[in-house]
Amino acid sequence: MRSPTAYVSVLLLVIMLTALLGRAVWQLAAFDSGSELPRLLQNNLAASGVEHPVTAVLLNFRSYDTLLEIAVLVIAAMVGISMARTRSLEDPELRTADALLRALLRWFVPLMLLLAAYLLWAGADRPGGAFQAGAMLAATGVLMRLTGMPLDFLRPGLLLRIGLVLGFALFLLVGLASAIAGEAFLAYPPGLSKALILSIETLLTLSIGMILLALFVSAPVNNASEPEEGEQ
Amino acid sequence: MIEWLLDLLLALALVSTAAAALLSRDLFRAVVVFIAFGLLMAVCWVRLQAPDLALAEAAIGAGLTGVLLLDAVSHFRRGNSHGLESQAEEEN
Amino acid sequence: MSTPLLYALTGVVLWGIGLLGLVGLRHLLRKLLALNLIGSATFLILVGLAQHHNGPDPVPQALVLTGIVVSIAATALGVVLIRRYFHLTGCTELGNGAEGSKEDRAP
Amino acid sequence: MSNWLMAGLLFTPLALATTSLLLNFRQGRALAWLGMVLQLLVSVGLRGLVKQEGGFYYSLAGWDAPLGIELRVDGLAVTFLLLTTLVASGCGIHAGIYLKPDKPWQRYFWPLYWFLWAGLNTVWIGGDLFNLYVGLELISLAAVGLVALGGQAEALRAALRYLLAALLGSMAYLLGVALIYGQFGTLSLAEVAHQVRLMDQAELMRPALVLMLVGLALKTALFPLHGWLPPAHGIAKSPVSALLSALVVKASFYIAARIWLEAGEVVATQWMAQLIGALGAAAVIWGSWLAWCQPRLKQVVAYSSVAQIGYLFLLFPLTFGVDASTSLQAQQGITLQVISHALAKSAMFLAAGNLILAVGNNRVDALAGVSHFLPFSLFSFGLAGVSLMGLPPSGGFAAKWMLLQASMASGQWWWILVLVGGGLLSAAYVFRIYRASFLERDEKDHFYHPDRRLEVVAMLLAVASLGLGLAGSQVLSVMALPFEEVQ
Repeated sequence: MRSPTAYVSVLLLVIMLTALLGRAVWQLAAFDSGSELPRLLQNNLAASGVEHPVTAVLLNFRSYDTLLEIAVLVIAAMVGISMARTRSLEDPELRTADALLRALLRWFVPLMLLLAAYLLWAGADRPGGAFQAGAMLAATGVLMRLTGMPLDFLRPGLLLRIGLVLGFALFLLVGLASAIAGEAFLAYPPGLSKALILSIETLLTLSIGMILLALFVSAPVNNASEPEEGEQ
Repeated sequence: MIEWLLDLLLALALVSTAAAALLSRDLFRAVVVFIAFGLLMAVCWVRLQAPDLALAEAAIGAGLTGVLLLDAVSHFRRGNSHGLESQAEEEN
Repeated sequence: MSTPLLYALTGVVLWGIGLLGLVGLRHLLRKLLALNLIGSATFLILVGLAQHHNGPDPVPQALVLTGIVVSIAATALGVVLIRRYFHLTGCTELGNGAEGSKEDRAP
Repeated sequence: MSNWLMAGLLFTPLALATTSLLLNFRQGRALAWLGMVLQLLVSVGLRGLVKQEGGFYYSLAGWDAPLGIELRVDGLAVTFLLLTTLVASGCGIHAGIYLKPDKPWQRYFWPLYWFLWAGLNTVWIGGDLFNLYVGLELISLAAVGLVALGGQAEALRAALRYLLAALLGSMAYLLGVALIYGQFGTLSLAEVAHQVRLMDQAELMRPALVLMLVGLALKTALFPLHGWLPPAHGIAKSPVSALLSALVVKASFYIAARIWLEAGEVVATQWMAQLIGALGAAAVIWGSWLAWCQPRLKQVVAYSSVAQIGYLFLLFPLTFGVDASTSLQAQQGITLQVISHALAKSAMFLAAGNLILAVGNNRVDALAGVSHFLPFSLFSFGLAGVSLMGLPPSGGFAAKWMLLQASMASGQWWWILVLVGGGLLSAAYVFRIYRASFLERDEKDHFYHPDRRLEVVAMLLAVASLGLGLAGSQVLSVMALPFEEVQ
């Protein structure tokens, strides 16, 4: 429907823009910024409560970003379950009859849960953390769902909604508590950083796993106009 | 030198999978290629000494995004094959 | 040319590809794919350019981790909307003709 | 004191979002009233604080920039916080009555509303480029969710267009941030502004500036990137449309303006400034013309937003390469324009919603006869229209008057044509609605009469936009509150 000339002109335009962008990156690469941020980060790492710098940035130095990012996730999950329609949780086409797969899964699921727990725990001093662990948790859930295991806790209802915001709520309360104690918003009291970061991460892992899984499970499967609600 | 060549190869692979993911006629294949792209990105992050990102990219970028998209694609197919009218019946 | 810079420049090329896809493709799921490519491209440039100067830098890495989570949220939201839209209308494209892709393209 | 106020400002909306997710629509509404009062107290308190002690940087989590995230609380930010409290409360009160609580998905309205509010607060006081990106995404996703809520096909289509445009805009912005981080090694806007003035190769920042401006212009729906706005704002529920038009598009504009005022003078060129101004001018003309052509009432109002957003972009040429007093005048004019448009447009959308509720139809020609039976809502619509046209004594007039003076002082007379022409065109589309509603049909009152409170909210906002012209100097005095540079 669109004419070939339009295609060609768009193509040329994008190539030109890409070239300009490439030139900009090239020029910036030749220019030394002399940033002192990495050094600053190293100097303050000890005070952050965790040894892994990425976790320190995410949950201490720039924790407000992370807080808002969880909010973004919660929004997506909310819109997702607001569109969820009744029978999505008992989709018969999803149930596998393969006995071998089911048997395999019996071993696989605990293993994956263990891996998620490891990732969470590792986050304090080496790569890993709440997001990776949460994603692992969600992946486990996806596998369970694909083999037709019941996931009743994902039924839209109060319980699901509490699960979605659990991590976020704890994060927020810690932020408020530190502000009331006279520190800045979201500042951890000295000495408690590590404990607080770990407990926030644990609940975040659960919530993130649940959010991602809810988004997968609640994807609309039919055109029913009234969504189901667990309780009214 | 050999490392640099590997990087170059990886960069080329990224670009070509990206192009293939968009150009592929079949949506299902496009998504599969996209998942491959996500995995290559994870390797990229390893090369950039960002293991956290590698983990996250493999789990979230490739894994979960891929599952979501694959699920959607298979759904479109089912919707197309046995039609929307059958679903209208289910409503009653 | 350093390794990070190579990846940053790869990111530039990926941006171009993603932008072309977003403008040129009609299927909504493909548009979403293209947006994800653009996201990955941006992250590559962010980390690559910073690490070209500083060596391994945890700050942009943390930013990208945030960015990845934001983009899965946006993608998942998009998929839910597309699926619901498909069920109601049977369409997987926006609007009719050029109307649908106006927002992506500067005339 | 500042600690308590900041905690209240950041905590309240997020906490309310979380809590209202666990409640149903009615309970959420009761909670929302509490939240509005809290936000009002906090923002008035912050104004008092800034007035007393001057603006300040607030380091979140106790880490100073560049390691941590800093927030910048100054007169302009406080102005926008107050505006948000006013307009969002109005829309929230209206929504509480307007939306039907029996639909199960309505329970998600309040959480989305509060997340949106949290994002807006973040943007007004944001001082960190990446944090602004996250704030923008929070706003966009909440807004998309609000548009899609209820899940009708048309709404979904509009929401999807909105989502794609918003994501592309954010990515362009983030790419700009990536380049800036590569160049300066910091994300603090103040630090970037400081460094770029000392640097001899300032033009290296130009690509980043262009990318950020383009991305933000897409999110603000500047012509010709406005295609996503009219469907989204036209199809959403009226209080949601009001919120989106009045506040959401302003958030991305606000960031663009802040970056421009900090770095534009050194980095940009006259050519760029004039181009952005010209696009704004085209938006004014084209948007007004399309508004005049629309068959549906809410589409008229939505296209009018496209036009009114155009005026905002006159900021760019009017602050580039001019002397300080002219630049300040332009900034004040634009601030007044933002405020008056926010008030007028929210009033207009809410009034339009009431009218649609009354006639049961979104078409302009269905309004015939409504003037007899719903004069109150129609009057609010008209008052808001007066402000959009820029007639005295409205806020729109005060804003345009200042922009007019700034154009003259900087010798850029061509913008005067836009200011006058845009006013005439907006008069045309407002009168078109009026003419349609004064047409006689039959003398029977076959209209549904909406709740009186719905009409009162719209009227209050309309009166506020009208009265802004009289109180312009007081409003601008908040913006001019002193800022104590800590660094």
